[in-house]
Amino acid sequence: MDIGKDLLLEMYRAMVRIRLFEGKVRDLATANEIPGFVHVSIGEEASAAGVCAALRKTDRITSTHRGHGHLIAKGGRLAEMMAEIYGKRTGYCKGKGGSMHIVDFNLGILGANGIVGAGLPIATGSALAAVIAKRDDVTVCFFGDGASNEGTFHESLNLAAIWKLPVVYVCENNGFGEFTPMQTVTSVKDIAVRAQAYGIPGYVVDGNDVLEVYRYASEAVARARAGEGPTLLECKTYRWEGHVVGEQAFLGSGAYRTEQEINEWKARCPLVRFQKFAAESGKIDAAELKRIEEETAAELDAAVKFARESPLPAPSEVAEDVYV
Amino acid sequence: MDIGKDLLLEMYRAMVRIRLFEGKVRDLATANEIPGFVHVSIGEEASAAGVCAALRKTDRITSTHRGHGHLIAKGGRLAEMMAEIYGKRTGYCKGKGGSMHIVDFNLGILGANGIVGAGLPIATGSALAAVIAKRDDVTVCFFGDGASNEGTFHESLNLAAIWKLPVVYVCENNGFGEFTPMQTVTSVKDIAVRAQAYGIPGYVVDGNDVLEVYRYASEAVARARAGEGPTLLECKTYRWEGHVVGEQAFLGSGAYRTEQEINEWKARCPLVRFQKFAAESGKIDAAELKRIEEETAAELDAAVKFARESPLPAPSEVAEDVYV
Amino acid sequence: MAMTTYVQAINEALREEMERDPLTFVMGEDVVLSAFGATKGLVDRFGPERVRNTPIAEAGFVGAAVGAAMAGTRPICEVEFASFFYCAFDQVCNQAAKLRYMSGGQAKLPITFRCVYGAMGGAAAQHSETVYAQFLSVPGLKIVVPSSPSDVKGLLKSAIRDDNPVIVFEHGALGRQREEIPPGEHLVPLGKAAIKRPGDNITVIAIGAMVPKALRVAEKLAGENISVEVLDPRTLVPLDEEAILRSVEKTNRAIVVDEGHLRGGAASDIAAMIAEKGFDFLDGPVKRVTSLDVPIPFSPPLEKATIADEGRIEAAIREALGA
Amino acid sequence: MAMTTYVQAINEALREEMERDPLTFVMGEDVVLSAFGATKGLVDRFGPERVRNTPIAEAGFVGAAVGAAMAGTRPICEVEFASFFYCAFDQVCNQAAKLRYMSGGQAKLPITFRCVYGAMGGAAAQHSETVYAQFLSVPGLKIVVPSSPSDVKGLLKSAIRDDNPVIVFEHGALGRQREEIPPGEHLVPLGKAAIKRPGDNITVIAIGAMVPKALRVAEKLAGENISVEVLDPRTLVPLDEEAILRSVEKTNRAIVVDEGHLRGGAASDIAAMIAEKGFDFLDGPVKRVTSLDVPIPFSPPLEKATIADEGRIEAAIREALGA
Ligand SMILES: Cc1ncc(C[n+]2csc(CCOP(=O)(O)OP(=O)(O)O)c2C)c(N)n1
Ligand SMILES: Cc1ncc(C[n+]2csc(CCOP(=O)(O)OP(=O)(O)O)c2C)c(N)n1
Ligand SMILES: [Mg+2]
Ligand SMILES: [Mg+2]
Repeated sequence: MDIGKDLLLEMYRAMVRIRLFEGKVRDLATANEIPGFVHVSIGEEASAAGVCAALRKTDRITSTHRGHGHLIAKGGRLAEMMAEIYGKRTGYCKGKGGSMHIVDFNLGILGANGIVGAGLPIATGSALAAVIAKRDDVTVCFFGDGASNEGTFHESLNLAAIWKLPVVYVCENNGFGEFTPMQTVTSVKDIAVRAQAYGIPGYVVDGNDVLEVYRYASEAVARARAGEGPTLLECKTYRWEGHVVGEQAFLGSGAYRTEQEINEWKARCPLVRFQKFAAESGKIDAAELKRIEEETAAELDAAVKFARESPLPAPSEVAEDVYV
Repeated sequence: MDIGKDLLLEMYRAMVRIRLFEGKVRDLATANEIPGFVHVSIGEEASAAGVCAALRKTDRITSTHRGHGHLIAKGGRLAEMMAEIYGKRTGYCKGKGGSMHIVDFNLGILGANGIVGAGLPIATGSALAAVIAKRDDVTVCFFGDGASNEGTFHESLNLAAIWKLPVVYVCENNGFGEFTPMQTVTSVKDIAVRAQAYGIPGYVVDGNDVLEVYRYASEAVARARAGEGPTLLECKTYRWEGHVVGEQAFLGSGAYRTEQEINEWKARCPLVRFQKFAAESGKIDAAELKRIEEETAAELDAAVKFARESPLPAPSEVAEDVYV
Repeated sequence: MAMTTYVQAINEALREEMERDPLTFVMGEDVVLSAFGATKGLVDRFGPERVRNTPIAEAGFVGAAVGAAMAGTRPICEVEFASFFYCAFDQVCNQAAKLRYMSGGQAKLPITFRCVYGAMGGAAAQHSETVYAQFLSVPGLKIVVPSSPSDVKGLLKSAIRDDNPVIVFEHGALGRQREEIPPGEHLVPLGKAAIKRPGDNITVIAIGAMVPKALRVAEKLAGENISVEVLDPRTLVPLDEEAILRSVEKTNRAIVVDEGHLRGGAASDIAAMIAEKGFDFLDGPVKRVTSLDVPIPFSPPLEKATIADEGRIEAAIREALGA
Repeated sequence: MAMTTYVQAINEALREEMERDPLTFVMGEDVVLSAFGATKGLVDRFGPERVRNTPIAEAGFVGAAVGAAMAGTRPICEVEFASFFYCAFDQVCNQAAKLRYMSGGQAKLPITFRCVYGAMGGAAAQHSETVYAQFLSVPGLKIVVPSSPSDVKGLLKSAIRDDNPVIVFEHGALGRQREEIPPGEHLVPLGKAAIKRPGDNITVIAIGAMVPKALRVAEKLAGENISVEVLDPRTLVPLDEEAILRSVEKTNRAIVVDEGHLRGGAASDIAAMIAEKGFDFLDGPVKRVTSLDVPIPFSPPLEKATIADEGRIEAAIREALGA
């Protein structure tokens, strides 16, 4: 599969936007400028970027507590995301959601979600809606290795399989659920194996290689769109940061994984990998990548400024939006 | 594996006790002598009898809404079962439980259960208790093909696999969940395949052949007892009667399966099959089987008499047994 | 006008709303054949795409309804028995109820959940429960408890058209109750109580299957010149507080009758509201007549002793009136 | 005596009870490292057999606790945040709560569930909820809401020894609160309210994290010669109705303060009880001070506007007393 240059640059831009945005969010949360629990996905950018590059604007995604990356890759605007994370009225959810609950319906982003595994049935239902409404849109469900042990995983994949729903399940296996190593609580090494329990295709994907992710995702999305049913993709990856920003304060560092392990994965940085590909393939100029990085830095600065300068919601707004 | 004569007779007795008891319960429910929802397992006797023959008295089972057979095979007394189904004070649960909730703690029967799939985590926890208490007892979890689509199936098997718990999961696949054909709502033909999602052994078993059931169950129980972890057995079988006694009244007959299909399965009656084996192997005299049938008929008559003559609970008993 | 049963009324409501909007669809366990009859025949009219038997996987298909609603359809999702909702509480309480708010009003969740609740004779603890109290404390849901064929038709139709998640609790023992239903488009708005029988001496607020019981008691006491007003809130969320307080202002006495439990139940909720906002109207305590605080027992005499009944309603009225 | 934090008190209670009974064990998500610190270090003392990290599978491991309890052990099961209970409601409400009753008293379910509840600053709707109201209507459970280090230690120890399923709700914002705890065996019985501050003019019944807030308001109003009695029920089930009614009989005025919602909440439950059984003691309505009936919003000014606070407690007292 030959990937056109525009798409290559789009994927790189998505990864850079995620990397810079989340680095900033981490710093702001560390400085207590942002309230609440913040989970960042630095190191995992390729799966969000590669999968969303295979989607149309009218396609939909569901995401998780670690959702910034998915949202950005699906086109989420940094300013409204940042404003939401600050709890400002100009945020995507008027400050009512925060980091774990960002939604952009116009972009098909059905939402981050604070409940592990809850997005699986929701994505499945979103795919069902396409069938009912006779549309050809596809839904992607992002979730973690930890979530794959929730009952909703099982119920959803079974449902999607029997109804041949247009949904792609993307498990981002980063080796941990909170501070628990995946293999101590998960009965299989590869989550992809579980596809066999539903008679659907399941693949292990190098989650740090945006090109490989894109290829698998494109195929799965095409299958879904053609009415051939769901696919399970397992992107093997790693989060460089803690489960939640600030966890060292109560866990100490090195509590559940070694510096060495982290460094090994840092050596497999998805952005650097793409840069190498760009250079080696001769397809993209280093200057073009540089320009994307600079543009994104500027976009981010503007987003932070926007968020900082935006007003907080008024207490009276609290009662709005419970019911239609 | 050579099965001794005593055990053979014990299994036959269990099947006869189930067959006669449930036939009686069906008739009494049809005659409105018994209140509530009644589900019988006629035609499925071999799986209950074969599995429980592999258990010790100190081993435990969890059961389902269609639980009479499992309870009887584990040694449940017909009189107290019948009294419970009648709602009498002398019943196993003093009339508080009824057909769907019979329990006999002394026999390791943790209970029938009205919630599909609920027994799976409970059995898993019962097995965990053996580990915590450093005992070598084993727990068997009976459940249906329909229950295998519940999230609790997934969560339980994963838990048992990672902790190598002494539990055997016995799926009685009778082809239907209520009036819905299993294959229309289940993504695989064989539930046993799902064992692969947990890295544990899974086997398809002829659920109408009590000897085959016993052999697989013995092996699985031995594995569990030896600390080697859980096994999934799928007993293929069929219920001759409706999902719930009286369903023809609101569904009409032939609503979801044909007379022909039912008759084909009746031709594979587990009791007749055992009788043939007895005759062909020359191991057991027809008269011995006959005697078991007669003894059971007498036992059942006494049970019905006991149930009928027992007092109803007094209204004042309603407030007892909520808390210890 | 023909007499229609409660179950037929549900079936009619579903049919009419499915005719009206091609984005409505029904899903749940065995909705094709329909044990209780509520969805009977819908598959013949609307086809298997819009009438879907689900696997036994409540969190999965309830959550699928949530996703389908967010993605532009209007699911009608059946959970056979109210206590099976427990298997899907996360999708109802953490998702359906909260997604609109958490998204700052972006999400719209036009879902109707239907279930059978209540004691219906020997169904025991896991099939007889009244489960709406558990949802009262979950802002974002609407809770509907229709007490008659006409109400169930009109309320269910309103629920389906409502753009919020609504749970309709249908009592298992009301299925064959009959009533004339006004012909043509029959809608009953959510949030409007009904005075099912006017009276002057005392207000009996009765919920769901307790309404016909309260009416029978009122009829009986009328013979003794005790004039009982029977008020049916019809929807617990939103609650028509105004109608309740207006009635209590007139009668100065109130009793709340519910099949749910006493502790944390709907009767306590309404009683507390009256005691706070209508305190000055009251000439005596707000009595609650509810089922006992035990799981519903199987054996008929025990079940009878547990569930609120006419005898206890009558006794409470007499005690309140010193009559 | 040393000052102990709320979280340390939980840790001590767990340690002492695990020492006492080898059939106790702890399980839950990340109980080994323990994000909040409650189970910290237990694995070093008791080993990985008795301190078990579970998969993220609430129905599975909560149900496993049910099975383990029935099979003779005494599980202590942690559900990190109260709203994750929704994923396991069937196992709590249909199983743990009902199995003893349905089995005619054969089953014994000595399980202690622990969870963190309440608003703790920007955790938003799915991590800030007060979820005990949903369990009040489920007979068979006991519900404990400790408001101080000393109480949480003594109540948790009692909960662990109790042979029934007990859910202990630990407020996330109380973790670092400090208090002296009596040395030696310190047990607080379930079902006994505490008068946290005696007073004469009005009874403020406050639950969980509302207790310290009510105490601060009482202290402030003491300066104006308003004498507020602060009563902490400590356990919502069983509820010490006698202590509550005795206090109201003395003060003739009552306010119930809870972090849960108004509709269907614990405040409504207690208020209804007072309005029914203590009507003759009352000189005015039983006011309820609760959080607003909205999902808990993320943004700090919105969260603040939602949660019951000292300002609203004070205003309610003044209104009740016309002061
Ligand atoms: C139902 C539920 N249980 C527990 C949690 C607490 N929790 C938040 S994130 C997390 C770990 C999730 O692991 P995984 O699915 O692998 O995603 P990752 O954080 O690694 O991206 C847990 C246990 C939760 N939010 N929801
Ligand atoms: C959680 C739950 N959902 C639905 C039901 C209603 N119900 C009772 S039995 C049954 C079918 C169960 O099918 P299966 O597990 O195959 O067992 P079988 O009846 O065939 O023995 C259903 C859907 C229930 N009791 N509990
Ligand atoms: Mg992970
Ligand atoms: Mg079946």
